[in-house]
Amino acid sequence: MADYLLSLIIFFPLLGMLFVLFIPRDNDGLLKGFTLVVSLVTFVISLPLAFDNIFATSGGMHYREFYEWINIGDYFQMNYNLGVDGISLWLVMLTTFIMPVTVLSTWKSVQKNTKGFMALLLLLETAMLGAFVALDLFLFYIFWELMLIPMYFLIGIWGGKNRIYAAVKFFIFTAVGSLLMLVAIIFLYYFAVESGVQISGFGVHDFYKLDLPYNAQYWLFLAFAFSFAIKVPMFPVHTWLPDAHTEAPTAGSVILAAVMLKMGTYGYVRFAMPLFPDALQTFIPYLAGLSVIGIVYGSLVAMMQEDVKKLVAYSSVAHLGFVMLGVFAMNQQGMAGGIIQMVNHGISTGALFLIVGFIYERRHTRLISEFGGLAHKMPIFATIFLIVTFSSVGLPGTNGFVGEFLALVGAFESNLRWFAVVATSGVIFAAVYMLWMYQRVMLGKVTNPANENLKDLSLREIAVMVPLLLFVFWIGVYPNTFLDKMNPAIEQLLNQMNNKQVAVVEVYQPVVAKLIEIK
Amino acid sequence: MYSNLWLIPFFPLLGSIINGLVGKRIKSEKVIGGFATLLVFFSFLVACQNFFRLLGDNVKTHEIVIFSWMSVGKLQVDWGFLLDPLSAVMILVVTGVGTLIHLYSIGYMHGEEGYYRFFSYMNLFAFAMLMLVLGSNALVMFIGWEGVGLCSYLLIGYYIEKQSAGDAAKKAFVVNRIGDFGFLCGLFVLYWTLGSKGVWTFNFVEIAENAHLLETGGLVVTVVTLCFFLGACGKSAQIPLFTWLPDAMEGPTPVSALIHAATMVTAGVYMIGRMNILFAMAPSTMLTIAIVGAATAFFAATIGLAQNDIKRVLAYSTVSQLGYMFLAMGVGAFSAGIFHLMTHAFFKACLFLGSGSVIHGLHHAYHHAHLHDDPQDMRNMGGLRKKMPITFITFLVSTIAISGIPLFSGFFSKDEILWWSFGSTRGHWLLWLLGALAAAMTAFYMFRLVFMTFFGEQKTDARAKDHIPESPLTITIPLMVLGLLAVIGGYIGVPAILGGANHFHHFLDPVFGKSLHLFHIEAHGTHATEYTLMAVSVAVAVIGIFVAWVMYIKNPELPAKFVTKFAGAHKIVFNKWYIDELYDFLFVNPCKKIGTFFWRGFDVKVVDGIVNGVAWVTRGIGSGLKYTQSGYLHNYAVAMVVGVVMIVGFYVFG
Amino acid sequence: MISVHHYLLLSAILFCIGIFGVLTRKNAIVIFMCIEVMLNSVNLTFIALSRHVGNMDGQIFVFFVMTVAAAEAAVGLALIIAFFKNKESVDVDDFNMLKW
Amino acid sequence: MDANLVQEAIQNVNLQAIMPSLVLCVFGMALLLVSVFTPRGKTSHVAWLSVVALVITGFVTLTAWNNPQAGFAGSVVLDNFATFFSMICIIAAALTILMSDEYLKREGYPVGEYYPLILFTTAGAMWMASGTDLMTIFLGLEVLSVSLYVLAGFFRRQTRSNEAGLKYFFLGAFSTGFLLYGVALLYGVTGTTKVAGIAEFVKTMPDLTSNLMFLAGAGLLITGFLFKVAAAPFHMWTPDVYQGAPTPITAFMSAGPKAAAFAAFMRVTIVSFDSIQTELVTVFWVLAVLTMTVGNFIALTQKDVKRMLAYSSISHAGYALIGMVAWNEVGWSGIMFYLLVYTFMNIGAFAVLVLVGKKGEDNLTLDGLAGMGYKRPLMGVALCIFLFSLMGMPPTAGFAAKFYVFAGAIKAGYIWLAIIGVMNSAVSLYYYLRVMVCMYFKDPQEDFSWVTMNAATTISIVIALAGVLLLGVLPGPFMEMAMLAVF
Repeated sequence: MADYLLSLIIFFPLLGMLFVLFIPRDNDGLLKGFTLVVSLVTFVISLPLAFDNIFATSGGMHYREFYEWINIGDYFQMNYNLGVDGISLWLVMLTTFIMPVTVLSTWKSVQKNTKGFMALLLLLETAMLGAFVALDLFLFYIFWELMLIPMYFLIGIWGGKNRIYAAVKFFIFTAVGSLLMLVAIIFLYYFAVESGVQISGFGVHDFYKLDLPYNAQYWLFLAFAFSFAIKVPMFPVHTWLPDAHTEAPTAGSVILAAVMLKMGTYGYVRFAMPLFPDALQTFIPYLAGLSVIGIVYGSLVAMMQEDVKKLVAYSSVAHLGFVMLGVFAMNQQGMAGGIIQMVNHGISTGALFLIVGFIYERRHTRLISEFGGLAHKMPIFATIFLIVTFSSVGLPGTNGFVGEFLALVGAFESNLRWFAVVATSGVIFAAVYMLWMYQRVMLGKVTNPANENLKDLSLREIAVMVPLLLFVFWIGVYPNTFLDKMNPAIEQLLNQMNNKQVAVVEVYQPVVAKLIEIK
Repeated sequence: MYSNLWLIPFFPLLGSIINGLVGKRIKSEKVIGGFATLLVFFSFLVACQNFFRLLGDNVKTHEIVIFSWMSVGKLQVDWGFLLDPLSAVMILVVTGVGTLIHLYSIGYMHGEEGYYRFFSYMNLFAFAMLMLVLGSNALVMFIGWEGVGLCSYLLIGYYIEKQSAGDAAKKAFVVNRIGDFGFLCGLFVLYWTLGSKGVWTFNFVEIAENAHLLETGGLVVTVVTLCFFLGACGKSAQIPLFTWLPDAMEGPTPVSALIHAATMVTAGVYMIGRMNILFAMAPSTMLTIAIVGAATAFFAATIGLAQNDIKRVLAYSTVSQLGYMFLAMGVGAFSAGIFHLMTHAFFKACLFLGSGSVIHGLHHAYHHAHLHDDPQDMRNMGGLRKKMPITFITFLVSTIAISGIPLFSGFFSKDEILWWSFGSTRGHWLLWLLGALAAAMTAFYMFRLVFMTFFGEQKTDARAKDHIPESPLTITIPLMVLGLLAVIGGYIGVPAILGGANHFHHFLDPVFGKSLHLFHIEAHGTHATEYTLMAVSVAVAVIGIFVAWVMYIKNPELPAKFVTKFAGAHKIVFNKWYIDELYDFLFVNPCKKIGTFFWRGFDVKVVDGIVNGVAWVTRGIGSGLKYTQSGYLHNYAVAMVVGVVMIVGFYVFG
Repeated sequence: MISVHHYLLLSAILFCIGIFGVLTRKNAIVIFMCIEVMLNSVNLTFIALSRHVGNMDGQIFVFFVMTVAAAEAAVGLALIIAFFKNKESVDVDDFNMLKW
Repeated sequence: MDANLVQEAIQNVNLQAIMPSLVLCVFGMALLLVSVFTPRGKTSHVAWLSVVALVITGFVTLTAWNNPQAGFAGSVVLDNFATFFSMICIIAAALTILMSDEYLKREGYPVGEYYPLILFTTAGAMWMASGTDLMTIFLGLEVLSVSLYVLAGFFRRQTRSNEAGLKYFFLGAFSTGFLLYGVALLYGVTGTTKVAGIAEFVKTMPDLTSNLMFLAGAGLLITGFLFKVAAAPFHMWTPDVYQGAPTPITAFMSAGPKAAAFAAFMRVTIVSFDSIQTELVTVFWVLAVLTMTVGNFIALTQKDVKRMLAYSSISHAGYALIGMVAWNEVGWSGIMFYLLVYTFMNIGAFAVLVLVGKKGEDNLTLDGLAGMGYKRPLMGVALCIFLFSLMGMPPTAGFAAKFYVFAGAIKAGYIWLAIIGVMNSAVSLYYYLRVMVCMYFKDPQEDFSWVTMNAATTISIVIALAGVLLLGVLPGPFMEMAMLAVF
């Protein structure tokens, strides 16, 4: 069982999707129910990972699966190479966890083409899970790009008014970055081949062992970093995000925020940083600078938004700035903070998008000015919204604090101290924009007659939110459940990055020269 | 031994959760309020038990770890509680005053919408405050620190329909967050500096033990303490972050009493006390604190002179009194500061509750007469002492206490502070002077309040004035208890010069003694000086009272004349020195402008401009190129020939 | 003495005339003739070179070229006729429905 | 005459080497006769018989895998290379024929000659792939071209089709002139028209690389091939002809003949011109960039889907040319794999268009496709997959193919070319996405009620779909085959 567990987790949703295709298209309930069951089962299948104590003791890859996939002698080799460690573990869990929640949230909001919606959701889940556990760069790239397809349709078909622009922008923006990364991946492979290092396919662990000369690292890192930066998204390549988020249907926004953005940060942790440690040293100040700018910039822009969803989208930019800052701190605390903040952001921002979805379903508008005084009409909603707001603001005791705190501690310990000081000011801005929004939406008198008859959350909607709230407090109060299992992996990653000798430039320079002859 | 410590914060948390979840279903207000009060009272009992146990214990510092919170490499943070004399005093104050105010709220909040919500929040507040004072490391303290901020937000904004309440709540939280920013920065710098010397810790005990690793008076310790002080400023409403506290009076009065007078706002003082060793190591920070404290005491008092809203007067008075406490901390009178914190908790809570009682009565009367006058405006009051005798007496007692009249609690604590500010090795006579002036003003405006409210003729609308009742027992019992405490609370800390043993000081010695001793902080001077100063401070208080009596009882038209004569000064003071407007101008509006610019200017125009521009240019090139495809055979043939010529030419001549 | 170069030069000139004709003439038939000129110049080249290098491959090639040219003529004329039926024109400037 | 000589001559002939095309031609001629006796409109059986012919040919061709046959004194070789390309052409032809029958009936030309013509074209293409003498290559090219001229102008009452046929004919003949002139010059220098002979000759005479006649000949010859593969600036016939020709023929042209042209092009350049590879590669570099860019940029502005796909096919030729620039086994086998994949995905896309087109096909514009994804969900999904494959999105075959070609370029050190290539793919995303925007994100304007599914077209779509997915998920064996097919 354990031998195939990862494959099972990845492909179970795909299997489910195939079945969905055979359900009659007008049987709305069955479609949604079946999809819910599939996503729940996927979650259950993935639970053994979360309970496996091996992650707490060993930082390496577990649940390895390795099959030869494409093998054309010296020219090419790619493998079906999967594995999960303490870092990807929680992202996998986040994905499998957030999916049932998402499906449940579509009950009322998705009415047209349910079949397509559900099929795409499940396809998306497979792609996301695959990207998190792939250890072969080629395989990773396949899942990475595959993610774009369902999301493109989710935004484009079920999105808002400006959905076409948003969908196309999302697709092309992210694809441009990944295409450059593709060139870098191929280059890396042939570098390995030419330099005679023993490799099996595009296995990332083999590439870790490469001693790349600095000049090669420099460009390769740029290509990887650019691609991931778009996905994160980091300032200034973030502008696809507000559009995509705003136009996407609730479920799409939730998945986009909760999981897909994590791909970028995960990509840094797993690929861009450990593969090119020397170049990383050069770029850390710039990237950390961009992260910090992202925090302040995202917050300031979020503050002025008139659309709730756009506000949350910009707040994502700020939150992911914390993640990146923590990761770039390159120490245990920062890294752990970054990773747990990824999970946190998934939960909090996911919840925020669900919340926006709830009111959008009721009022079909997201303009802040349309609301006001909802707390009267929807007390349960108000409470949940409040908790999520404060989780997003990073109140101690909720998850947001743990992540931000660890990331900032890490940054302070590293030589990103001054960046960290500026980043810390983000806690002020977060309070400003979130509370201001909460006030304008929820507090005050009901001024708009359209809001008079709003119904409070239904049982189903509460059921959607409760699991998220549970984790808000769980991670806030006892993050050790998660930290314990991620620590060994982080330690191993850092050791590997720090112990790696500075590349012997002379030895491998000819290989680079051979590969980059100016022609 | 002290393993039941966790029960102290746990009870209110339990109450908060239960009331929050099922309170809505419970129809009986008594059950809700009674339950909440009872849980805080349980906490109080546990606190008492632990306090007395500590009294009899030789070891004065106890740390109880519940479980590990975060553990990442060398960063280890526990859910841990610390019981030492300082936190023992604090838990007593918090649970004791807290219980009374909960009890008071049962009656005061009668009939309000969301009754259960109120008590849930109040209990949550008690929980957070107890976490703050009990936390054994800076992070658990920070939970409480932010938690009280959260509850403050919730309770200030309790009247969700009121726009001003929402604004005030948000302002409170955001300003607090500015302070928290400082707190966090200080914490990080401290953690990193100590860590680089081999001690990675957030634990207070360990910090205190290893503080010697830092250079006394050095840059690091100064920066750290200044950062912490910024945090304290935010929480305790000191210059420049005091503006939220007066606005916070939008909340229900018990909230003002509990949070914005007795407990939360004193968290900053407590925090300085908790880390006294670090502060003692940074004389320049201490000086800053003293100056800020004195200035706040003075400055807030000036504003208090001219306010007409009963709660606002009290609010500025609180700011001013907090200034005193900071002055005390700044000159090294740590135990005096905590002492004043405690006495202030008694009399200020009593004052707020008293004002609440008045408001409650007036509100009742107005409601009865279907009027919409402002029940908080003192110009609508007057002569209430007959209508509300209990309220009046307790209020008067507390006012006397705050004015620093001998034999009342405020006298002992305030006097000790003034003495230290003059005579301490870290004091200065100018600090004393500011403090004394503030004391005079305090006496003046507090008595102005008493005179306007309880004396003179009744200025309440005729239709309402006969319907002002005395408040019910749930309200008056806390008033009486607090009034009593306001009188006698000072006797545990009677200074030696007045023949007392200053038990309070000795009790706290395990916490503060070390730093006082190590850094030679002491107040020295002759008895004569001390007596003189005492006399002076009493004298100015009496003068203040006298002036108030002249202006508001003897000669009620005097204030108006005064106002016209010094119109400019009055306007400035009345409008709180235009600080809010200044902040709007300096920070709020620029932030909004920058935000808008970033969004509409940078994001939309520049970044998206480039993105869309690239797309536009690409399409443009395409549209241009497509006309090469003219449809004419000749053009195609020409293109081919050109291609052939180029290629062959390249081969042949290239 | 007429050397192989003369033949080559002549055929090159013929080839260029053919190209020039294709580029300038408007009548489809004339253009087709110009293409035939090009092909025939190639044939001339082949024959001259065949003689020059001394094997028969070039001459065989010419047979194939001639055959192919005949086939092309059949197909080409058929296409021109079909077009003429529809448009009543053999002017190449008239077939520009498809463009851009 | 000496009996031994005759014996030797007969052995030299070795019909095995041309067996596939022989089978095809025999079938073609037989079907031509059959179609004479077939009443107008009853041509289905001719179509099916052609498919049978192609299947048989396919099996015959496959017997030559790893069993190379040379014939006609070495002017024809049926090696792995030829087999691979022949298979591409056979697949292309079969898929085309499957989608044609209903189409011809709808458009009002249900005549039987159509199918033999496709078979002849295929036979010509196979000759091109297996020709090792410029003479056989030329013959194959002309057999292919002459049939295609007819097919492009097949709708003889339709001006558009006439125009396509004529333009193709004139420009094709024109380019043939250049090609022949090049052959003649090469013959003059080397004294042979055999590909291997030229290579041999060049090897012995290293200073040939500065021989004007040789270089000019090589240049002209290559030009002729570049016309057929539609590389810029010889691409200009493509959009017009593709747009005007009957849709199945367009599909066929973009896959089969293009593959054949690449086959001959590769064989000639790689074998004969190895010594001047530096110059060649430089030109290919420029042409590849130019071709990709022109194709993609103009495609951005197209409203007619057929014409858009024509421009897209130009850009794909550009991607394939990257493999030539790489000048290594990965690049070459990359081209072969690319063309195989392209056959499936492009013909698949056209097959869907055939199905949803109205008579006259005026509705094959972006607006005409609005909402098609909802009205014909299965067809919509299929078209989407083909388009994603054309974009190069994993896990479709298009991605594997692009990956392969770019890998060749990077292996050879052409990082910049690879970057330009991927950036071009990024540009291409836009117009492919736009089709999907119309299909799914816009509300239907047409009612699509005339679309009747028919078995044959559906089969071709399904086969193409299977190919695209199979080659995308398990490209290994096919890449390996391509690798083995490189000589």
